[in-house]
Amino acid sequence: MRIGVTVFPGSNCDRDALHAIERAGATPVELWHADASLKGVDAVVVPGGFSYGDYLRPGAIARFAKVMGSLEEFANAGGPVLGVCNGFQVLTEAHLLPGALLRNAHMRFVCSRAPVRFESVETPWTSLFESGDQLTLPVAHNEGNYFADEKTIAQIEDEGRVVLRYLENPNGSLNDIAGICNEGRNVVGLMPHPERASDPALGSGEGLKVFESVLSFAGIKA
Amino acid sequence: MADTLKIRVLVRPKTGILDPQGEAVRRALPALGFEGVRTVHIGRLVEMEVESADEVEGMCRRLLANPTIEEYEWEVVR
Amino acid sequence: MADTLKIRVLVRPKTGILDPQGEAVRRALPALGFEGVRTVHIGRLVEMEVESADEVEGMCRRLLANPTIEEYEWEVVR
Amino acid sequence: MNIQETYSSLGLSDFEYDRILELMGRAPNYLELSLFSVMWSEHCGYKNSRPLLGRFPNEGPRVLQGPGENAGVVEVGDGWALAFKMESHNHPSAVEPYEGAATGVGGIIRDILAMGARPVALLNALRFGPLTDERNRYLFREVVRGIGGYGNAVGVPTVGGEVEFAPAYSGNPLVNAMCVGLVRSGDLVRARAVGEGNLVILFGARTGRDGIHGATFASDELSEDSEAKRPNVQVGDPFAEKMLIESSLRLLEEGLLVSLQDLGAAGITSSASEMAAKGGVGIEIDAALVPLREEGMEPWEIVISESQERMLAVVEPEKAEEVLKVAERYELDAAVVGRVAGHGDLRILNNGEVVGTVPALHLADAPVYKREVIAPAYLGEVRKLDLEELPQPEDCNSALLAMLAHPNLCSRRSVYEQYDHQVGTDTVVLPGADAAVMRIKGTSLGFAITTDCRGRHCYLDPKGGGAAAVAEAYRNLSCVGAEPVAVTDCLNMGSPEKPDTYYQFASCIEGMAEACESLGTPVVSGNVSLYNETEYGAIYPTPAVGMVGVFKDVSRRATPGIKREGDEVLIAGNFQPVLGGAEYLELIHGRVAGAPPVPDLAVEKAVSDAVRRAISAGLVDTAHDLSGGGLAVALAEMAMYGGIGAEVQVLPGGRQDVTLFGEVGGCVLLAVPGEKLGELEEHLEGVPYSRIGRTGGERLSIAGLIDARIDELRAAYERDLFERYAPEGGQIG
Ligand SMILES: Nc1ncnc2c1ncn2[C@@H]1O[C@H](COP(=O)(O)OP(=O)(O)O)[C@@H](O)[C@H]1O
Ligand SMILES: [Mg+2]
Repeated sequence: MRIGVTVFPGSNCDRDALHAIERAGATPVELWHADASLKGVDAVVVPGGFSYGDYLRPGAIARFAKVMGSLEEFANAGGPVLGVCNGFQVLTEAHLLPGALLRNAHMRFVCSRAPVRFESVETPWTSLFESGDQLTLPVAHNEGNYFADEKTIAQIEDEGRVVLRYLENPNGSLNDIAGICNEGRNVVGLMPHPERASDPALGSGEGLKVFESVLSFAGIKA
Repeated sequence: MADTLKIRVLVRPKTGILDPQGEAVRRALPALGFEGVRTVHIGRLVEMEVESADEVEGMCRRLLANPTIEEYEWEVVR
Repeated sequence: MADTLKIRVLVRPKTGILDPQGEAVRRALPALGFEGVRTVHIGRLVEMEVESADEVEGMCRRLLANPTIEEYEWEVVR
Repeated sequence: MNIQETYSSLGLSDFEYDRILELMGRAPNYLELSLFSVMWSEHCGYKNSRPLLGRFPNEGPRVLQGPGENAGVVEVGDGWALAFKMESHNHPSAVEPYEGAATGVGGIIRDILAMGARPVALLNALRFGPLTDERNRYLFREVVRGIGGYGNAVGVPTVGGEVEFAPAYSGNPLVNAMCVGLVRSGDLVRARAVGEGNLVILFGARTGRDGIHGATFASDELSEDSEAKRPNVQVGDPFAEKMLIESSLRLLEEGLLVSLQDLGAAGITSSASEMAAKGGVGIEIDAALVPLREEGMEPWEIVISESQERMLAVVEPEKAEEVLKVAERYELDAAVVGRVAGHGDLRILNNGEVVGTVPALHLADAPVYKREVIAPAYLGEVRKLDLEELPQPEDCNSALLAMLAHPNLCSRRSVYEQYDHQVGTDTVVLPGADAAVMRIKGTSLGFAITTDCRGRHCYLDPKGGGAAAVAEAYRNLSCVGAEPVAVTDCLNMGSPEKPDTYYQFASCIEGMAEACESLGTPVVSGNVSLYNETEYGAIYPTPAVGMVGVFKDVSRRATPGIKREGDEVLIAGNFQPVLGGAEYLELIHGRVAGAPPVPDLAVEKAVSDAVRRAISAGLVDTAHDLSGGGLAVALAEMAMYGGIGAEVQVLPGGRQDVTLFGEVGGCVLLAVPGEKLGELEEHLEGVPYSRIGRTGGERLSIAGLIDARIDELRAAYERDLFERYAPEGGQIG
């Protein structure tokens, strides 16, 4: 299986994502932002970082990149897409996911390990987890405070589209939301960084299951 | 620069949207000895020199503001 | 709200001081399909409701703008 | 302005001007004078420090590059090498803390990049005045935000550092940033221009009027009119820096560059003249070819501008096109701005017309000032300490809690949580331990990094304090299990023109050099920051030490947190604490006085080496050195980090507060399972040690004097250094 990782100017978790994908047993493929081709990948990760310096708003400029047009088509056709941190922000700016990520309520960048619970696991990126699974995932962001209007929140809650919830909210996020998916459930955005918890040498390997999930979802044994 | 227009765009958080920055400033003011400030909201100021104003509305809608959380207004200032 | 004034403060990078945000947006625009934008500068918009305008100048200087690298202007809009 | 007024306004003395006349054989024009002024500033020319720095040992079996390049380089193994350096940004941070700190981080990253290494870790050593003062709180908050704002965005993890507060730093904060880069030793790059006819390419951000005469500014005392004299403040652009990192590494990987150099203080002038001097060639720069951000800049402004996020490369003419393309791919401006010439001059042109010519060697050859080293009178006074005058605490428990809650000893979590310390997925030991530990992906290798220095100690005993800083760094690396290899430093001092400060400066260096020799850790790079003075006086002499160590097997390591119930607790080292210069003395009794312990370097080395061997052998995974706050604070930290308590009984006689809170070098606490005790004791043969207790439970109790629950300790220790005071004043970010 080939999993692509988009690289925007200012992405900085791209190499970490590529590494985690390789550890999960898939073939990592770099997708340069100015290149429209998705190179025939089977799934795409939009990694963390500060695309375009987070200038204007995180993700605001990146979403116009050439690669994003193809990514939208890929997503609309049901292809598995995962946005992590800045990737989540990019996907909301591109309207592939609802809502927006506001400045952390306490106004500080926060880098820590957040206890989280998996809620809905019927997505390609979470299929190896059980609903209710708890684990601790690294977070590192300045704008992780999930917001959507009341109607949208009610809708994603009702439709079981909250994928991940904080057990201790690090940023003021509505309903403690740490991750959501789209209606088709193939596009997932996570504020925590599973790729940073994908190697026991760093203290935790449980995040690797996110990448293994997409392999297993595609019918490939991890 | 000949024939450019100066455009000013004001982008602000929509009413009802959490504005952590504005909140932080409002809370800080009394400690600095500034009383009597009821509300503070913080947004973005974008100033551009453009060749024509035709595309400004589109830029605001698609790029400079995020309609989910922000509203904007713009004007030609020169 | 009775007898409050609405104040608008515009804060922008001083001329000559690097404005990385404005510069990055300007560079990115053509690739996003927006042509003909010569310069972009990004600053801050602060809107407040205050009981009196007496202290606005002080607030700008001490908190709302960083006089080392930013300049500001303010007005009563209502 | 007459000529004398002109050169004085540029910071040159009569003596220096005469020397320029002599070297040039004619009167320089304004542009040429500007070149001398920036290159002969203390910051670039090391006028007051060069003779002293010669005292440092620079060689060792693992050293691939010592001082003289953009960064020092040491070998790790398997063809991997580490480039590292530390640098100050004190003056800019005093004026504009967010941008000052941010551009400090940016500058040190480019030094590492110029060696051809990928920057993989950042640290910072910070000093501020007490947080009771509003300006200090503002400086502290904004400096931390600036470091995070820049480091987080460029994607280099900030994995360690230190923060201390003391009145001596009020109004003159210290902001020292250190960067470590990883490189294949065969791929090292050096900043030497060669090949007549090769082209000089400038790439990165455009050039503006930023920081013109910044180097001269940094070489002056801070005073009331610093505000007015201030050059245009430099604003950092981490996004451009990230592109600079990726494009430079790509250019090197594709073999497109002959040499590479960052632009720091004094901009193009310093980079080009250094490259020329090192290569024994000349460089011609045409100012009109430099991509500009502002209109109407004069050639002299262009060549000394300190605009950030730029690099200079020497390129063979046929590869120039390709280089420009790579820069464009990364959204950077790039232009051919000059060429390497056969003459040995730095020649500045404007549209092809020569506007200034100075031999590069002359610019690199700033005059050297040797001064007499005279012991200051204050030392006799401050070192007096009569213990009889100090009442013992009525309640040692509350004294401990008060110390744990003090900004100098409390948790740094509220600082390092603002730094992304995990990006890159190589940080094996996160902030909070004795040293940061990083792995090298795809190997079993790793490395550890620490920064250390106690200003108060150096103030009370400059030579001993200098040695103690090196010894502490050596101990910290050993406590995580790394083999200490080499040192970078940042010597923060007051005005060298004042005899007291010059003595401190020279003595700190002497102490550091002796320690580096005894411990076998040469100095491979560093930086000097002088004139750290305000109208209230000079800072404490603060020679920050950055030390790097290596692991053959990074999985064999230790951290301070207690891991298990029932471990034996041991203390290794000569445990003879004293109150002279101790945190306790200042925090509880408000005194900065006495004679701090003088490091016994032989014992230091024996203890640290034994501890490291025990860790490498897989016997010990819990180790912590005794440092600020003494035994009680060290044990409390071990209990809090691990969430497991301890009971410690055995204590030597003497005053209780001295035993609990006194400080001493060369001591390490270890916790080890009973079944491994015998083997550990074999490793400790030849070094003093004793068994002092056992881990377990939810309390820390020490000989009936201290008895506190871990959550009580945490309630004091885990305070937010910003929450109580912020936000207020300044930028709202
Ligand atoms: N205190 C010091 N100890 C050891 N080396 C030093 C010290 N100060 C400066 N150096 C060395 O002198 C050279 C010039 O330093 P600096 O001007 O800071 O370099 P750069 O211009 O690359 O930033 C570097 O090689 C640096 O490592
Ligand atoms: Mg350099």
